[in-house]
Amino acid sequence: MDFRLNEEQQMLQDTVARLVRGEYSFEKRLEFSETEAGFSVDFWKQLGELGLTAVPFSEELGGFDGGGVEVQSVMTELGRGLCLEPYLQSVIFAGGLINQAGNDTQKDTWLAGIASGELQAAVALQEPQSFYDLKDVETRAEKNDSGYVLNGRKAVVIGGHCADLILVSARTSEAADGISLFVLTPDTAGLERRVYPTIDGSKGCDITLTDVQVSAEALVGQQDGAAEVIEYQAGRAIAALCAEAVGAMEAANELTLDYLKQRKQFGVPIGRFQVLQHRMVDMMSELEQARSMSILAASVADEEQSDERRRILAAAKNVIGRSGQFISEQGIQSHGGIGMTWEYNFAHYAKRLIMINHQLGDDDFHLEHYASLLQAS
Amino acid sequence: MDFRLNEEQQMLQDTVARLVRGEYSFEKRLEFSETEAGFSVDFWKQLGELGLTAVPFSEELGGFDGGGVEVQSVMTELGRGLCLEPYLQSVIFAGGLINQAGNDTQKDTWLAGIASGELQAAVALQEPQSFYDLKDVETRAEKNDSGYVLNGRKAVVIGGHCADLILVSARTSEAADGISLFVLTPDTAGLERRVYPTIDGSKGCDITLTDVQVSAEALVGQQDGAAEVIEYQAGRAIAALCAEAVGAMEAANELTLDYLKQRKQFGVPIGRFQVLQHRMVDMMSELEQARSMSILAASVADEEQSDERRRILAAAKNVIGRSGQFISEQGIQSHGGIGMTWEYNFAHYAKRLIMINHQLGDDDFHLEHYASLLQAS
Amino acid sequence: MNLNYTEEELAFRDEVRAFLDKKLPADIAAKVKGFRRLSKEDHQRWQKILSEQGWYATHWPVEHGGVEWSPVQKHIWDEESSRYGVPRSIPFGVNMVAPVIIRFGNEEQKQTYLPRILSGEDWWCQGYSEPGAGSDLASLKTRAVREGDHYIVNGQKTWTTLGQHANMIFCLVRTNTEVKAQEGISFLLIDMDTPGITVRPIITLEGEHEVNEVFFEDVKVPVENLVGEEDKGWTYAKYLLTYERTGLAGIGLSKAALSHLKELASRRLKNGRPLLEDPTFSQRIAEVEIDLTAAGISNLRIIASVEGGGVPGAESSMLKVKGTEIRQAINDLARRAIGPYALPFVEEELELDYDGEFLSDENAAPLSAQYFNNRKLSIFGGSNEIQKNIVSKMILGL
Amino acid sequence: MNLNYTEEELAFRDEVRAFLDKKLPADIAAKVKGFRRLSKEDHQRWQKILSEQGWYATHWPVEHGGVEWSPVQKHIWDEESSRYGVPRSIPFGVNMVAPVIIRFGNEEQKQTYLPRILSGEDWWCQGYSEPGAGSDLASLKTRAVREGDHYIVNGQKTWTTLGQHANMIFCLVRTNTEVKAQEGISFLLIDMDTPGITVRPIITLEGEHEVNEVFFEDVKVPVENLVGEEDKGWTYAKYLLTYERTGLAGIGLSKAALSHLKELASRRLKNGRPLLEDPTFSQRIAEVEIDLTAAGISNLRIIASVEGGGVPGAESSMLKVKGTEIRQAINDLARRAIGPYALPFVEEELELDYDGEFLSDENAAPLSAQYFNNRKLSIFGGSNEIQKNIVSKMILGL
Repeated sequence: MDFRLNEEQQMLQDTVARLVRGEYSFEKRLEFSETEAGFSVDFWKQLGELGLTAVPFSEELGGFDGGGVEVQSVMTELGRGLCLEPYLQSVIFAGGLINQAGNDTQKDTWLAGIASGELQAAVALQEPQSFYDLKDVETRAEKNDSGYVLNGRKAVVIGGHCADLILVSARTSEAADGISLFVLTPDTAGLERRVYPTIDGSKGCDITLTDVQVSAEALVGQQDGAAEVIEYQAGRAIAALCAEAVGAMEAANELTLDYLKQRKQFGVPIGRFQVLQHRMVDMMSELEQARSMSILAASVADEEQSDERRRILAAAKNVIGRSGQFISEQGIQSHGGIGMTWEYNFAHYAKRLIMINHQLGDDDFHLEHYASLLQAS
Repeated sequence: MDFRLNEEQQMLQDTVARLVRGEYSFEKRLEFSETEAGFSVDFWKQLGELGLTAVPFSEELGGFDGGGVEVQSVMTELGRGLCLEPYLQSVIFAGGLINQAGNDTQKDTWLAGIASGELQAAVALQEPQSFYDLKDVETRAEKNDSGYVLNGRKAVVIGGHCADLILVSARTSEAADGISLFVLTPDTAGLERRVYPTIDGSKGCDITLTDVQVSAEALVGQQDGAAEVIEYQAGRAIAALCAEAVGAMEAANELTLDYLKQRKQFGVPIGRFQVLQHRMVDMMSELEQARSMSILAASVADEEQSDERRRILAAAKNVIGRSGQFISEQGIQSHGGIGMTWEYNFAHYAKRLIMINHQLGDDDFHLEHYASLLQAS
Repeated sequence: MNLNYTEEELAFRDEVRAFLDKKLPADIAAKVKGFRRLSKEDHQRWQKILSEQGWYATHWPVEHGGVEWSPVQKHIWDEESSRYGVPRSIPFGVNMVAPVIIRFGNEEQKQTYLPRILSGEDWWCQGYSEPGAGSDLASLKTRAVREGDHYIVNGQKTWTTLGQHANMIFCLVRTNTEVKAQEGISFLLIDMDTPGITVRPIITLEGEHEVNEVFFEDVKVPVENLVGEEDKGWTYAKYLLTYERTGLAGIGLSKAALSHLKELASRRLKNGRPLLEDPTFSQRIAEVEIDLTAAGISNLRIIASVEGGGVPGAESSMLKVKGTEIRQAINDLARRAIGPYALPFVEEELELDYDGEFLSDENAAPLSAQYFNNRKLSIFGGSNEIQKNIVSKMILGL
Repeated sequence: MNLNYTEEELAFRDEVRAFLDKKLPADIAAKVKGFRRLSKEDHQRWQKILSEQGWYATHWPVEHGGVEWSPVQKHIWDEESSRYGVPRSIPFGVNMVAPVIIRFGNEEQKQTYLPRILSGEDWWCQGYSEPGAGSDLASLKTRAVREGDHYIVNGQKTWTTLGQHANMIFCLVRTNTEVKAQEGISFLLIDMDTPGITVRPIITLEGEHEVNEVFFEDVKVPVENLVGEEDKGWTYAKYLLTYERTGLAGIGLSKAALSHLKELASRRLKNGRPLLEDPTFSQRIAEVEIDLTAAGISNLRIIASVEGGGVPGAESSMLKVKGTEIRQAINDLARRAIGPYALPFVEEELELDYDGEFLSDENAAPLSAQYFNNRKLSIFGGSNEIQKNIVSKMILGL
């Protein structure tokens, strides 16, 4: 049993950390957020050049064959820097889907680009009515002679506003699992995007598909066979998101702790007040729980699917959701007024952490999922 | 709008308070608890002589025609004194059932005795499988020429070990509501009791009914008609239990507050530690919530049945369950070791408060019930 | 004990309802109920209607143009206001500086300022907090030095709510540094147009401009703008704080927010069913509704006791804490109810006259922002920690 | 990073399992798993079996008869012990006084006491807390005054767990009142049969006799029973406290309790369905299981770090708090699971050989009592408040 990173993993993490420290000051982040892309195109390019967008892919694709731990190393540091780049969406989730289900042509055409960072992909799996259930798909794909015709609506596609590729799930059969996956380019006729900023400083869009004709080659994996693939890759994305959250929580707690030491009220640092001390301890303790679950999630992220993997990932996302909210809310409270302001760093960590709970299922959603997998012992 | 007691109600409450203070020291209570009855037969007699057991009954029965507020006045003081007498079971619940559903003969025979305190009654409504659902009745009553034959098991009948009368619910039809109510004396052939102490210092029993033959006169109210009556009277009992809980919480908080002022550690009263201060404030605040709900519950206890009454009573029992547990657990924690001991008063309040949550449905049960009655607004 | 309104109180409630039915502008009510942005003009328009009705200054004596409602009447007004979607009154003039002027000001100040508050001519803001003096208000540093007929004011105030709209500010300033912190403070009324005053927006975490910093650089304030005696300002401020605490629990606002939440939960789906029918979510709503019911009765108990001549004590501080926790819990649930739609933040959707396409649910737009913004509830107006300190002092006597 | 056991560790686990399969008496395991009462004889019988296996003194060096397991081996033992229903070891001799004697005692003390602990001849208890010195242990007042070859001890100890069974007690006593509180304390070993010692039971809230008061009246203790130097006892006590803290989180015990809870919930009904299938209850179980999973990994992280030569710091105090909260939450759920059956308390049902009729569920009997008894978890062994004070000192540096 050994919880230490090996030398390569440590080097990987240090590389990302250094990069983020150098390029991603708080002020710059605010600027990146206001650009059309909503992130730093330049930083994204650097990630690609350093091979970091290739981490989870095979060596043929220029990658490290990185597993959960390597992804965790990258994501934790991106989380600590509140980075806005679509690493999760493009590299982990979309890349993972094509990697798992795509045929050789699709891998050659798209995966290489995703791994090098030259292509940026997004996943369009949620719908207005779906809440967090990725099997709740009403968008339909009808087979015809030229391929498939898609109709429907996709909700909250983070990074979709400027993606080169969009992976869309659509119902191809009435069976609960009868879902298929299609890869679309945003210029496809009938695909419309409504772009918006998100409250945590990123950007995304809603997508309307009206009689969108795609060729049969746009189908990724088997027809009616996408449900399992999506579930598996969503699990990898959850593990990555947990790591991002842990990085953000670490930074958030450091800010709060600093503030407790420096801010004075009634003639003493506010960290002298026992209530604030104990609250800070609780926040550290929640972070420990989150860190443990991120480690555990990373350890199963690339394992074969099983109820045990499902349980661990649901548990991890549940813990991260709760601890993220606790650390955000209590951190704001401990900061007082300054924690409520745009111009101070903390609030942006809080917003990201709360929004992580709204991606890929919140703590309630995963608690329910875990409960449904509960075993009598 | 006026939350003050009127003169008579205040006098009533003062009378009970004085009586409890005089007769019910902590040491005496421990002694009462160890007697065969598990309460003070003498104190019970005094309650009768002073007309206090008649409070909710009509003037013909020697009563006050007391409503929810009068019952609240009595129960709060009994709760403050941790009194063990079966006022709730006999006067409020069993008395209420006969009062609402009994015919004139039954009222003459039994209710007069209950009102005077000469008869002590108990209610046997729960069963091993029923959890808190009083409609989950598997005990059966079959009609025959001589009346009814009862078979089944009744669980946790507080006060049933020494009751003169036991009101038993039994299924007389397959419809969910097809429940009837019978009044039995404990010497009836085929009725067996397994007596035990309860963890909060009282006594009760489980009851087995094996081919118990009762006459048709033992039926209280209409055949198949008891479900509504039981629900209504359980509601009155819930309001009374809430008042008892508020009395106990008041006393418990007073003990904790005293302890915080007197106990010294690190050279100062422990009440100087901010964490304990804020916790005490939280405990006071929970008590305020509980007090408000007890008042509200009292105000509807004797009103006509309605979803609004159901909601309020469920809400009240939910709040009392939560606040009682909070005040108990945090009170023990604030006391430290001494709060863990038998010989100190506080633990007995804690035990009673936690057990009140196990009578007539705990906070979870009532939350679920409330949620089922939730209205879109 | 009687939990019902008297005949007179019921009649008053009918009067309030009739007034709101007739006079509350529909566009304003729609903004309030949909948590949309209110403009300065909206506030002024509504204030004018209230003033004409004679119901604007509910805390003032009749002689100054007030209406002197009883605590129960005020409560009825609050309840109905929340239900109807009446804009929250901006308290700085009518409910904050005015009571101080009425109690401690001189005749000239009353004659000058009170009518202008009633008419809406003046929009006041509050200059209390400073960057170094939040919960520890008495440590404030803004200096006012007497020079002839003027005070020269230098320093900085912060968290000045809606200061961008104001033409007047009431300030606590330090006039004496030789004495204990609380004893050297004075209460000054300052015209925002005086040279040397700069207002700088503070953008709150969700992106709104609601609060400000106000900088004073050699600002000349006529001595007649001093309220009461020099160095006695702390007494007036404390008077005001007690005044302020009642109502901070925001029971009426929570009721309105809960009602909005339930409406939302009856439409938003989870597993194809409305959230209101989901076992988990409905229980979460149930719990907060129950807590709010209890807090509502606690509020009524305080009101009834004040009506009976009592003075609200520890209970109102406890209720401030409980009430803000409840409102934050409702905001949390509302954010949870919209699931992935918590992420998009289209600022323009906060405007009632927004004519773009709404995201899935037009009522979803303000909910994340509101959740973040209302984290302030447990910080401002005396943080919940400070409230608990106050209560523990009162009950522990320590 | 590798979360799996090594080959050697897996082999060790197999060895442990084989041993427990063969040697753990079924009646004892049944008592542990059913939360029944264990007698002194049960504990002694099991200790003898462990001693024969050479696995009793897992913390001691081999030269003294210990086995020196690695942190991971200890963890494996703890896990398997909980799963099999091994009685909790009574730590006062083997894990508390022994390490102090080994580290600070003289040769004679080692020769005298260690073998008697191994053989089970001595049953030790702990004399630390006093009525006036709980969380503030250093303020203890029990006096030991040197007179010739003896100390004369006067005073009172409290919360002495299982003192009724003990023939030896290790005490912190004050030998110097002239110096700072921590500096005048000594560490004494006292024979419980010495005249002047009285043991009085303390009955805990649920009615059990587990802890005691111990009174000392002119008790003559030979000076050779002093461990280390006079007035240096606080150093030894602190050494012991650090020792004690690991393991206080009770992860293994929580796992056993959770497993019991789930078994219970699969049998107890609500609305005619097992509680384990009830939406509300299953989510409550899920939440505590998730928290326990996380705490379990945190525990492993500490163990792995100690294995790697690290010293557990703030993490182990935080884990003590989290771990006790989790166990209390499990106890709370178990009590809730039995509904109305939380009330009856038939003490005799705590005995395994109870031959009366059980109430509805034979496993229901101890659950309320256990819930109340385990409120102690957050109080004893350094209350959770004290743990948080320690952590905040470590991380805040205040």
